Amino acid sequence: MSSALWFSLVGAALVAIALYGVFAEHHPLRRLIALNMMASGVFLVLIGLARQLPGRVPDPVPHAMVLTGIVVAVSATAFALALLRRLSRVQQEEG
Amino acid sequence: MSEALVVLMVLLPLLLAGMLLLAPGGWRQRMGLSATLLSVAPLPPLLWSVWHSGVVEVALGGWQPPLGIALRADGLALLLLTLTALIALPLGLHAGPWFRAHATVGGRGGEWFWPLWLFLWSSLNLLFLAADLFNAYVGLELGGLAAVALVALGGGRDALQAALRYLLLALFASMLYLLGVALLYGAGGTLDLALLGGRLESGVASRAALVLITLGLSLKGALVPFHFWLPPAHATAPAPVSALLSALVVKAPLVLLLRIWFELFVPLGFGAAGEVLTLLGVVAILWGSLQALRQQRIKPLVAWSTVAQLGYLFLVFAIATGLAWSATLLHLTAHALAKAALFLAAGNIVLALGDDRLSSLRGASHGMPLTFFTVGLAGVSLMGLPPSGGFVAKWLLLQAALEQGRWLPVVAILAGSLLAAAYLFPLLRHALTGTLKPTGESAGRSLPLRLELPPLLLALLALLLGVLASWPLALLKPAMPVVLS
Amino acid sequence: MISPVLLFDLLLGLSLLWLAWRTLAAHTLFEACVSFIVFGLLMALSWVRLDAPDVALAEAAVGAGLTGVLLLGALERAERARVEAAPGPWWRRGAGLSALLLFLLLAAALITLPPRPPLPLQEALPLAAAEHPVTAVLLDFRAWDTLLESAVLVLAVVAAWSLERSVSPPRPAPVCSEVLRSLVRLLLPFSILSAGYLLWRGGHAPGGAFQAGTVLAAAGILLLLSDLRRPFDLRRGYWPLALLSGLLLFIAVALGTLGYGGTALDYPPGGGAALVLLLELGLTVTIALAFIALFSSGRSRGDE
Amino acid sequence: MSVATLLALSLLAGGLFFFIAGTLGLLRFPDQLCRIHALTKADNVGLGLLSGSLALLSGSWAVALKLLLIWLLVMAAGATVAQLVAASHQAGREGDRD
Repeated sequence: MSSALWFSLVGAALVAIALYGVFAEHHPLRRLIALNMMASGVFLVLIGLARQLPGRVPDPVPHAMVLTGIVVAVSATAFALALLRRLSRVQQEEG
Repeated sequence: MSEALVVLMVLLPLLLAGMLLLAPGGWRQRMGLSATLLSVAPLPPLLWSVWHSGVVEVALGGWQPPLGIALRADGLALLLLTLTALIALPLGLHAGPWFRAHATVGGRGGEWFWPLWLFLWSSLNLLFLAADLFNAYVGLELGGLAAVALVALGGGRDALQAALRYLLLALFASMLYLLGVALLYGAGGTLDLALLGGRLESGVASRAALVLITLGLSLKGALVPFHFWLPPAHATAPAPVSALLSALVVKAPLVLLLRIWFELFVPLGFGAAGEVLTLLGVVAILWGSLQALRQQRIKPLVAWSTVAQLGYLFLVFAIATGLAWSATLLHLTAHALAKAALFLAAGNIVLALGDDRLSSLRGASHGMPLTFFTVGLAGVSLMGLPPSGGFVAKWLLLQAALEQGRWLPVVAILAGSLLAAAYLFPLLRHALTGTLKPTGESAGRSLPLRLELPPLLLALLALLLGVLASWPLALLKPAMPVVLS
Repeated sequence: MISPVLLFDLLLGLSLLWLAWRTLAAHTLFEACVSFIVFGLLMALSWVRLDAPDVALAEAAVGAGLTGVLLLGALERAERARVEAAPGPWWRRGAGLSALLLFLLLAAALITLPPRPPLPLQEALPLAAAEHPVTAVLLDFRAWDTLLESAVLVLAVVAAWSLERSVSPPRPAPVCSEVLRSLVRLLLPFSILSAGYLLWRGGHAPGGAFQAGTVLAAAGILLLLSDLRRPFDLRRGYWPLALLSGLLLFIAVALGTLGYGGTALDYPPGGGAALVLLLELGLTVTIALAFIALFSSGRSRGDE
Repeated sequence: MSVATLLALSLLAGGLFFFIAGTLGLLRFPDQLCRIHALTKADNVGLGLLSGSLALLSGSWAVALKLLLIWLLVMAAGATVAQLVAASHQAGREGDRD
């Protein structure tokens, strides 16, 4: 087994574990962490695919996709945290 | 020239959103409508060009796929761009006064509504034009974030809770979609939809991609049983936002799914999996309608009606004919117009009465006859009565189902219409009978014309669509996927 | 005989899975956050093993660093949030079963994946506006994606701002130790230097706007945390213009190229490298300011 | 095998020893202050030895200089973090007493 395939499979397993987390957790922060983990799994699958070409240079397109994906994921995470903070505050005010 | 127009359809709203952000809060509200008008400007010439000389394709950066990203303005894309613009204009008229009316309560929503809506608009246009699967992913995320932020403008605990749930769901769905796209890239070596169609072979990877992409996009499209997030989000958002969400935001992932399904998966011979989607569509029509019947409040009723009406859009996956495809997109258009009208009208009623219980509607039609006339007109299209757009769409869909001998969809279409009549009737019955009993302090407030006219305009457009159905159908015909034509 | 390198990869993969499980099974939210940060560091190591140094740099800075700071920053509030009831045992079993099915499906798909036709990179790269392949994809072949990505960043900030009802200025950081301050004073010039280096390097080697932007953002966040810089409001003055600079520059270049040659983002011959550097500069500023804004939003005086 | 390689390998072994010892200390020591003690040893000495070894193996002055810089920066950061953790530990204990 090549290490590219191995990391792709680890990525698949991470997606599955994170999927369980998204469903089985109930705190929004934990769900958010699970979603970030799922993103990491998807990225691992992508980068694993980049290495599965003949030749020594990895395919740069999945790398670019993952870089875009990381920035999108952290933006969404930050907004979700802001939303969670706001919700918690409104809950506190309304008692 | 027409290539520039395609790019402008995405860039112009984005640029204007940036401009509005640089302006101080008060100016944003004043310039919002002008920004809306400007964003529509490239559409008429583009429509002209596609109508007369066919599909416009743009290879961005001068790099052809598989290396570069393409935008493709075909008839389908143009229909949806036009629909978005037709909803955006009355909405632009309505949103200003609506947010100003709410500013007295303490919300500062209006300042943020315009930039967020322009971001959303740009992402919708991008999704309709995208020919590249990863580009569509970025579009989905852009639109998802904007939609969630718009829901959160509602400000209350329920709105924030619904927004958070909606965001987590949207992120989850995008991840499933992206995973499917990763597998397709691994199998075909390109992200371009058209190129992928020629390269993909039937195998485990393409099957897994089918499952992941379909799951992800039907979660975003709120197909039963993935609809749970929709009613709270659409019911708690500010009225203009609810109208946008129900009319357009849930439709964009569906259009993407339709494209991917009929351009990639059906040619590979996976069409049989569509039976499941159609079955869920039937369940959605019945379940959504029954839930709408049970609602005691106005906006949740309208939101559940969206769940039901979205079900019709999934019937095409099993009735895979050209007629069903056209009818589905016509239904999408008719529903978008009628539902936008209904949500704006519902928002007006809640604003005027200060209460959103159906029982408080008693006699309310005397105070705002125009708004209730709108509710009636939108209802005609949602129920599928002639001569509305909803009628033509359902009629064609029925015809397609009968031609294929599909009895379950036939029953669902007919039952759906009857149920729609049943759940929309209370809205009018309460309003038209009895006299108004003032309940809240703002009860009986009369509405300015700028709030009452835009929904009426939208409802009239939904009605007019029935008479002018041959235009959208002619636009759609050349854009039909090869397997269907 | 397994080669030592493959053995290392096997161990690394297994530790990733173990940490993922630890993160989900953690008893407290704090534990979950810390496990997730460690997970991010191991992810960065995996990217290095997969010959993806660009991603490794971004992951170490954004994935582990910034996400960690954001998570820990929201912890106090998150712990106090009222949440829905925990799902029942049948729901958990269903979730476990779907996770297993998903893994089997993905594993089967990945193992049976046929070889794909390669991209025509050999012919295209010499014509691209950047030497380094990843930068060429990000800012030339697929620059349109990057334009929209800068829109996502700006949108996230706008969305976070739209949540705040009061416009009170950001809360000053709690009084912090003199030791931290001197470290920040020491690190600051290094941060700016390495951000500049990463940006300059991006044209021909791993690095670029993403990595440079996050390093700058980290420096800014440290500055705010250590109370060296008076908290400032990014919504006022020229800050919004700076925040939007990456997006606006990108749109300007797209419209400019549209007017010049008729195709958006098709750089004129000879001008590609300069335009790419300009875009990267704008992106760096936008990324840095967006992350600082996202970090400090919701921390205004009225909010905590 | 040259002298330089031998020296590099022994430095590497020394660095690994400090890291393993530090990790063991982190896991086995009874309280927070002792754990900080164990960790900083791994950071400072262990990383120093590793950097020295890698510098020797690379055979380039530029790389050696970069490794030295990394070591110095990590030491500064490690010392600060150790101080911060200890301070918050102290504050927590004083809070308990009140």
